[in-house]
Amino acid sequence: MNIKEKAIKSFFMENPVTGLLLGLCPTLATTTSAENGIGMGLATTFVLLSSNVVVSLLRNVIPNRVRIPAYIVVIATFVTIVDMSMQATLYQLHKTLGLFIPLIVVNCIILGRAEAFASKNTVWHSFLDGLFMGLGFTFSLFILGSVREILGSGAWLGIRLIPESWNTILVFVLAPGAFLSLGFILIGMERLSRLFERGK
Amino acid sequence: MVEILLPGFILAGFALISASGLYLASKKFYVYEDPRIDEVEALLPGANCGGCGYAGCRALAEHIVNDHTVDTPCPVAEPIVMEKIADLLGLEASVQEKQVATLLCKGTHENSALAMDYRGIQDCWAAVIVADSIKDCAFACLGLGSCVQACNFDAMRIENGIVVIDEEKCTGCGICISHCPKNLLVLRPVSQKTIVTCSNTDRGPEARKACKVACIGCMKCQKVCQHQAIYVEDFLARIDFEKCTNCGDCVEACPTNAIEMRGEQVYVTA
Amino acid sequence: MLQLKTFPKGGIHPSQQKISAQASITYGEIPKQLLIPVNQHIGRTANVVVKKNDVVKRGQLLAQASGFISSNVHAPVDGKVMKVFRFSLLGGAIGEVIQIQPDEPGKSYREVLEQDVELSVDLNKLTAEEIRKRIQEAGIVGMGGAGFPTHVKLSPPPEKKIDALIINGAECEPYITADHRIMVEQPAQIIQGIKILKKLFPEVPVYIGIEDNKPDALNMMDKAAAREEGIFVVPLKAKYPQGGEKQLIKAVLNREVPSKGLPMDVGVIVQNVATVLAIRNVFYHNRPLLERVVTVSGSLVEHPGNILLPIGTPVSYIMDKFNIDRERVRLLLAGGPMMGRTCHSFESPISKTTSALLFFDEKAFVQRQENPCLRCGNCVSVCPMGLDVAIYVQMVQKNKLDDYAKEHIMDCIECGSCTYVCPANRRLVHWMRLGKRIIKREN
Amino acid sequence: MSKQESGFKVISVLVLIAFFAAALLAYVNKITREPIARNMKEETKQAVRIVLQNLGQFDYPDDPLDKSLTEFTARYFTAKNASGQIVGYAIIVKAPNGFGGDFDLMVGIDSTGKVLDTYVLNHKETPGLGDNMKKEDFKKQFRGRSLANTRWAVKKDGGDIDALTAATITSRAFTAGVKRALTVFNVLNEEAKQ
Amino acid sequence: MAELALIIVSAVFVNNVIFSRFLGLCPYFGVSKKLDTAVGMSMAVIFVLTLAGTITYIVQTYVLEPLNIGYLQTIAFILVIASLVQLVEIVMKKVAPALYRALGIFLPLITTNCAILGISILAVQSKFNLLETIIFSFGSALGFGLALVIFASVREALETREIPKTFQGTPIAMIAAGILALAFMGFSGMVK
Amino acid sequence: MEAKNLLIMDSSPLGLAGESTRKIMYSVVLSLLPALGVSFWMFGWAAVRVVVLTSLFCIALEALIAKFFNSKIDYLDGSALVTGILLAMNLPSNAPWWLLLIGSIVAIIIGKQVFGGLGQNIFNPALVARVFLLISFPLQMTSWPVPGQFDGTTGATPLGILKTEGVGAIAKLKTADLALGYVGGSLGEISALALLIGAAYLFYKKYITWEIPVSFIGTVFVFTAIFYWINPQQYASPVFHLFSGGLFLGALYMATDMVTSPISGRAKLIFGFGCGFFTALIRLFGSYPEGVSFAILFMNAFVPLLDRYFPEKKFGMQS
Ligand SMILES: Cc1cc2nc3c(=O)[nH]c(=O)nc-3n(C[C@H](O)[C@H](O)[C@H](O)COP(=O)(O)O)c2cc1C
Ligand SMILES: Cc1cc2nc3c(=O)[nH]c(=O)nc-3n(C[C@H](O)[C@H](O)[C@H](O)COP(=O)(O)O)c2cc1C
Ligand SMILES: Cc1cc2nc3c(=O)[nH]c(=O)nc-3n(C[C@H](O)[C@H](O)[C@H](O)COP(=O)(O)O)c2cc1C
Ligand SMILES: Cc1cc2nc3c(=O)[nH]c(=O)nc-3n(C[C@H](O)[C@H](O)[C@H](O)CO)c2cc1C
Ligand code: SF4
Ligand code: SF4
Ligand code: SF4
Ligand code: SF4
Ligand code: FES
Repeated sequence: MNIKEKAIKSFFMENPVTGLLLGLCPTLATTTSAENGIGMGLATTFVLLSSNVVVSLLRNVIPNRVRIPAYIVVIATFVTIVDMSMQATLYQLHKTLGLFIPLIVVNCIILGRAEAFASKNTVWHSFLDGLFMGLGFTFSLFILGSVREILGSGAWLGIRLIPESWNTILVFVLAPGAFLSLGFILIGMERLSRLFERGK
Repeated sequence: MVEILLPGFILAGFALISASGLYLASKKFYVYEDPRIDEVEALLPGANCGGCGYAGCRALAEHIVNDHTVDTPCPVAEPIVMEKIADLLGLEASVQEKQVATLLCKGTHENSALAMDYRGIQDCWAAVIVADSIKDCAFACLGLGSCVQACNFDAMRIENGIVVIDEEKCTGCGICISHCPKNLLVLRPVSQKTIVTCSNTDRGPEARKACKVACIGCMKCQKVCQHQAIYVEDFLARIDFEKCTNCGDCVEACPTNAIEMRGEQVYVTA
Repeated sequence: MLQLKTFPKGGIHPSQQKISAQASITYGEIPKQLLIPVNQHIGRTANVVVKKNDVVKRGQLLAQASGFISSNVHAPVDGKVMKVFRFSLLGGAIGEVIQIQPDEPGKSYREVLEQDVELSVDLNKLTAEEIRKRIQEAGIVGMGGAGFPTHVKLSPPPEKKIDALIINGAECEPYITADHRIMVEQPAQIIQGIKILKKLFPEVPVYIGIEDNKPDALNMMDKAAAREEGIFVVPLKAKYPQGGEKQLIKAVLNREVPSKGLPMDVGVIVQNVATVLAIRNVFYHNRPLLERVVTVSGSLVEHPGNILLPIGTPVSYIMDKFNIDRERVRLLLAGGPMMGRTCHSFESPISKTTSALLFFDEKAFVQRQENPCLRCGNCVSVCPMGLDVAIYVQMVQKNKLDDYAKEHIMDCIECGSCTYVCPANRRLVHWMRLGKRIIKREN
Repeated sequence: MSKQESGFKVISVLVLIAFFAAALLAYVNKITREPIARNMKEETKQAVRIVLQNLGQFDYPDDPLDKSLTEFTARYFTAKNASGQIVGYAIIVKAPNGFGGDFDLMVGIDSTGKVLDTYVLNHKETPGLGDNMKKEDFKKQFRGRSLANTRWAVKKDGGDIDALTAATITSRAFTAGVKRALTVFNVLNEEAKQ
Repeated sequence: MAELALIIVSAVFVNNVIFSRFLGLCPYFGVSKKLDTAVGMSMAVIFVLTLAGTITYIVQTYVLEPLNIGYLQTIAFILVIASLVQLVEIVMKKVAPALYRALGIFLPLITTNCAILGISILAVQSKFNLLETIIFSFGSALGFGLALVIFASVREALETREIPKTFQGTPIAMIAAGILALAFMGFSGMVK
Repeated sequence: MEAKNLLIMDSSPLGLAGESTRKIMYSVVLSLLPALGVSFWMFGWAAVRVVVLTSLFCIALEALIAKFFNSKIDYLDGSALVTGILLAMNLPSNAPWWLLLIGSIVAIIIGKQVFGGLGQNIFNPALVARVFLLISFPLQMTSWPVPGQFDGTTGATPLGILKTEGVGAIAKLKTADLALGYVGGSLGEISALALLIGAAYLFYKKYITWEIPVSFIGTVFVFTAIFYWINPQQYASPVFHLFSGGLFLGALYMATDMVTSPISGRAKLIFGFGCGFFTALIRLFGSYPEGVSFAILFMNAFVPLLDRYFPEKKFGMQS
């Protein structure tokens, strides 16, 4: 498959969040800022990538009946590795993302990709799939994080955009704002997808 | 080394307990189910995300097998998966000639005038509640577009008081047919070019009064047809698609233009 | 004052407009031609038993009932069958009609009636079977609007014990005064009819329900009934749709006909006063159902009135008789403004169920643009059936009827109260009717 | 589909995978344990350095000590100068009843009982409101205050502390937290004197 | 007693799984299209979450902590939860087919619902004892159920409204959820 | 179609009672006049400014949407005006213009038009906006001008004082002052009496029914009374709760919004009870001083369920 096409697909049409509506919990919970969004996205990408590769490697060894538990164990292993290494290296970020790092295990995207793709494709393809799906995920987290940070804190990637004395719309860093922003972003992404589809 | 092996053994223990527990349980509590459900489920991603609207992959598999349909695609899986499932269940219908919906009426505003000033809900079914027909012809297309609403493929539009079907877009799904209160829509194979575009079963004079291009049941077409493909019943000509060769003789013979040749004339030699 | 009875839930008070209430029943002439609809009842279509050029006598069978739930149709005058064809009937339907050329057009119908001798009837000799048989033969159908064959109603299955008869003299619709005039002018005859019905259900009390906006009818019926055993006149507080049989039963007896049920499920039979009168004429004149009283009214009618006409009289005859300007008529209603149906041909004939013809110009028609529902609940609070109208209608519009709505939508009696009060001008009844259609189509 | 996999194979594959997974994790844990522990300590140490930075050179133990008073418990670091003299304390207390519950507050106090600086260790206050307590504007008013020279309450409650706008609750908790730290200081100071 | 009541109120309203903790959102949006399904799913979650909370508590206190292998928490919990759910499914299918038909179909969905793992981990982090853990898990699941059932009925009602085309489907669901989250903010601070 | 002398055909009935959406909405505006009058009197031109601006913003936004997206919208039908006025009545008179603009945008767009406009929204638009603003701008939304003083003095609402300073602090407030409006608060919550007069008119016109206000206010009274009875030192008296905050505004005008409340009488009673219960809960135990808006918004979400499980009583269900 053409890499560019694949990239566009996983960023828009088949974007895990806006296209497939999966992995919503980390999406909404960790996107109080663009930076957090990227952090979560990359952590997920790493797990997605590694587990895709390992699942693809093991795809002929694992008996069908236990494939789900087996995949879960594989995924959980990588999640724990991410968890520990982030704590060792990116301590502050790890603290903000908190509970949602271990919860990558149950992020539906990961198991879904392991099942739908990696268990049936070559290692290289699974690697690419993991990479792009992960980046697509990161992308939407980044967008959502940006919107919420700009509206809610008046800053972007930590850089203050409006004067200190101005008010920011606090809701956007809180729970309701997460849902509302995602609602509107979904529409934007849908529009973009259609644009790309027509462009093809 | 111990600090590495010990966790290994512990988790292996966990795995052993749960795996053998499940294994035994699945033996002991075995329940028969259509084995194809398992097969379909195996093809599905197993992400159990619920994205398809069913409660997990198995529920979708049950739906597919029990209702024998692949109408609900899995949002996670590649499209090929659904094809595979269709193959597995032999759902692929054998290749058939394309069918298109066809309106058996030519009662445009010119041909069959409006008989009233209908102001109710603009829907064919709503209109027949108020009056059997809103045009002079009791059998005419009402032109309020219940069928248009029903078509999922944007293949219909209303033009000059009757519905016009875009045969390119029409998929022959047939949904529109049951949505017409006047029963004016039928499916016909695209290669069938000759159509009686009338459904009026009144006697000739009344039919004529109601619509300029009505079939008056004069029998001329029946007489002229060499293939016994057209016959008049209840003062209305009808074509047997099996027998019709699209020769066009009846079209020539009809005094009221109630028979129509669609597109290029194609002669089929018997 | 005694609290007058009425049904408790819902209902409205539309402007009465009973402008023809004091106009005595007049008689028409035999028109130049009659169009007798073959189907004037609920049930199976009757079979036409005459053909072109047949000579028919007054009272002769034209169409024969095709089963139990079906009804005979007779020739109202002497004449010749011209043809049988399909034609627009009052109310928008298209159906078969028998065209008759009368032998004596222009003859006063009163004279025709006066030829019918008044027979003396010995109630004691009549058996129940005979009564039912003669009503059936006479082609009597409910004249209150629905046209349900009366002999069917009067033959409840044995497990349904009937313990009350209600005579419906409510006439709650605006404009219509036909039943009102009958009650004022022919109370004794109505009582005679009731007594025939009582033979079918001996010992069963009969209640005549009349709204308090017709004091003269109440008075006359009261007097006529006073001498009779077991016949009671029940004055009712005027409220629309009191005449709906379920509402009437609730008002008079405080019984609720169950959802999807029939009056006989609560031991009641309801008959309209005109129907009772028609039944009486079967026995006292040996006359099948040939004519009825029609109220002619509306803003274009200078002298509104009530007129007795042979069935099959075309609207155009009435327009001539009442001097109605054809050019100005834009709205022709068969029945009242709440439940009546619009008509689109002046040649359509009146039938056994035509209680009124109303003529209006453009002004009477409220051009309504449907606005979004406010969920104000007006429709729900006036619905006499307690339906959640607004909610069902939204479902119908989106084609998302759920089981609950499907269960109840069928109970709508199409009384029109909901549309009447909707501030958003929503065509609620029309949507409800559409909903019923959709459900029927699905089954 | 190979439907008839033997029970033994099914179970053993899973067990093996689990074994290797856990072993791998144990290995990673072994590598990361040190840095994580260091990170955790480092954070507190960083805080200690911040709240006591005005003291100049000082020295303090790696791990905090516990101190229980009747109403609450605290942890503290004792800062000593090169000559081993106590120059200040970094006291960790729970600030009670914040908007999002109790939160951990570190207060640096010099040997005379004056507040040097404060540091919020972790909290659940609202971003943009309660968490403005971390800002200099708010923090600076505490410097130099002692148990004696201040009425420890927000102005609204008749004290000396300017509350954060629209976050009185957080301000109250914060104030109470600093007051607790000062109380602990008093006890520690007494003990040290003895 | 009051403690336990507070845990419930907190889990249902104040720290609602959906609106405050952001857990289990995928099924929340996936299974809320129909009310009946939402009710079934809620029941299933209540059952499984309570059970899972209990078992993971046992695993944590009697295995992981004594052996000092807390880092295996994620992997051990998920393994236990996944097997547990499957075991329940198998047993229920045989023993109580009626119940299985009502609830069982939701069981597979639950494995990947992060509320289960999330709440189990949170219970451990909050240092609850066994009884508190059970109440906490049950309350959280109840909160999930409440949110899910209301939301499903709202979405069903939206089906009959004139939603502009652009917003139909998920966008309007998100916005409705956002407004519901606004309403839930009212409970904040009720329990610390 | 040219249909000059064709007869009109339509479904019955052909008569209409002559109610209209506009009539209802403008009656609501009319009924709000006494309360508006009181707030103009108390807060002066500042209050006029707030009301005029939100009304203009709301109508203008709807007009814009009508122009660019959906020509079917009738932006002068009065509903946008009602939303605007009711939003204003939920705001302090010193609210800056941008706050009013954001509030109007949230009310009209997020609260109403994304759902399809009039009648289609599940949640009360004015309350969506109010809660949105309350959460986003707690600073502006919790400093209330003191009535009768036009010098920009601000203070807390009685409920705010209760929440932050406890029962003792409110002892000096007189019930009569509360009912007449001599206490701090938003435009609409200061005079219960004026609101009652307006609502009586709506009640007379049958645009609102008794169920919601009575069960709402009654429930708040009962619950606060129970706690007052348990411990008057800690909880304020039920009378105080009745006349402070937006209880009357909420119960009479906002919970009764026909679009976002249930239809049948039984359902309305339950709806009102729910509103009252959660209001009391939030007031007594929550960290927000006032719970009316949250409670109504929360109960709005229950309306579809209530409509479904407590429908109108059907004819024919008497056995
Ligand atoms: C299919 C059908 C069967 C009926 N059967 C009976 C019956 O057995 N007994 C009876 O009293 N009425 C029967 N009715 C008549 C109804 O009770 C009612 O009188 C009729 O539908 C007209 O009602 P309306 O004029 O109130 O609309 C039946 C009606 C229908 C449509
Ligand atoms: C809304 C409504 C109003 C009605 N009003 C009357 C009425 O005023 N008078 C009447 O006789 N029948 C009225 N009917 C018809 C009665 O329900 C019932 O069909 C009739 O009284 C039965 O008697 P019949 O079979 O003799 O016509 C009305 C029906 C409906 C649905
Ligand atoms: C979303 C939201 C979050 C809030 N967070 C805090 C907070 O973190 N700390 C706080 O003290 N008050 C917070 N408040 C404000 C309180 O509810 C209360 O209004 C305030 O503390 C008392 O106000 P005052 O300072 O204006 O007297 C918050 C309010 C809202 C709307
Ligand atoms: C009695 C009554 C109360 C109303 N209350 C409100 C309200 O609280 N908030 C609001 O935005 N609109 C209110 N409206 C106006 C209108 O119903 C509202 O804008 C719709 O919710 C918009 O679809 C009210 C209307 C009426 C008739
Ligand atoms: S509904 Fe189906 S058959 Fe009818 S026109 Fe559309 S595509 Fe063709
Ligand atoms: S074909 Fe039938 S449904 Fe379609 S517009 Fe004509 S009458 Fe209506
Ligand atoms: S729903 Fe039917 S029964 Fe109810 S008021 Fe409307 S027309 Fe009458
Ligand atoms: S009367 Fe009209 S606006 Fe009111 S609820 Fe019924 S349909 Fe809606
Ligand atoms: S990410 Fe939480 S349920 Fe899907």
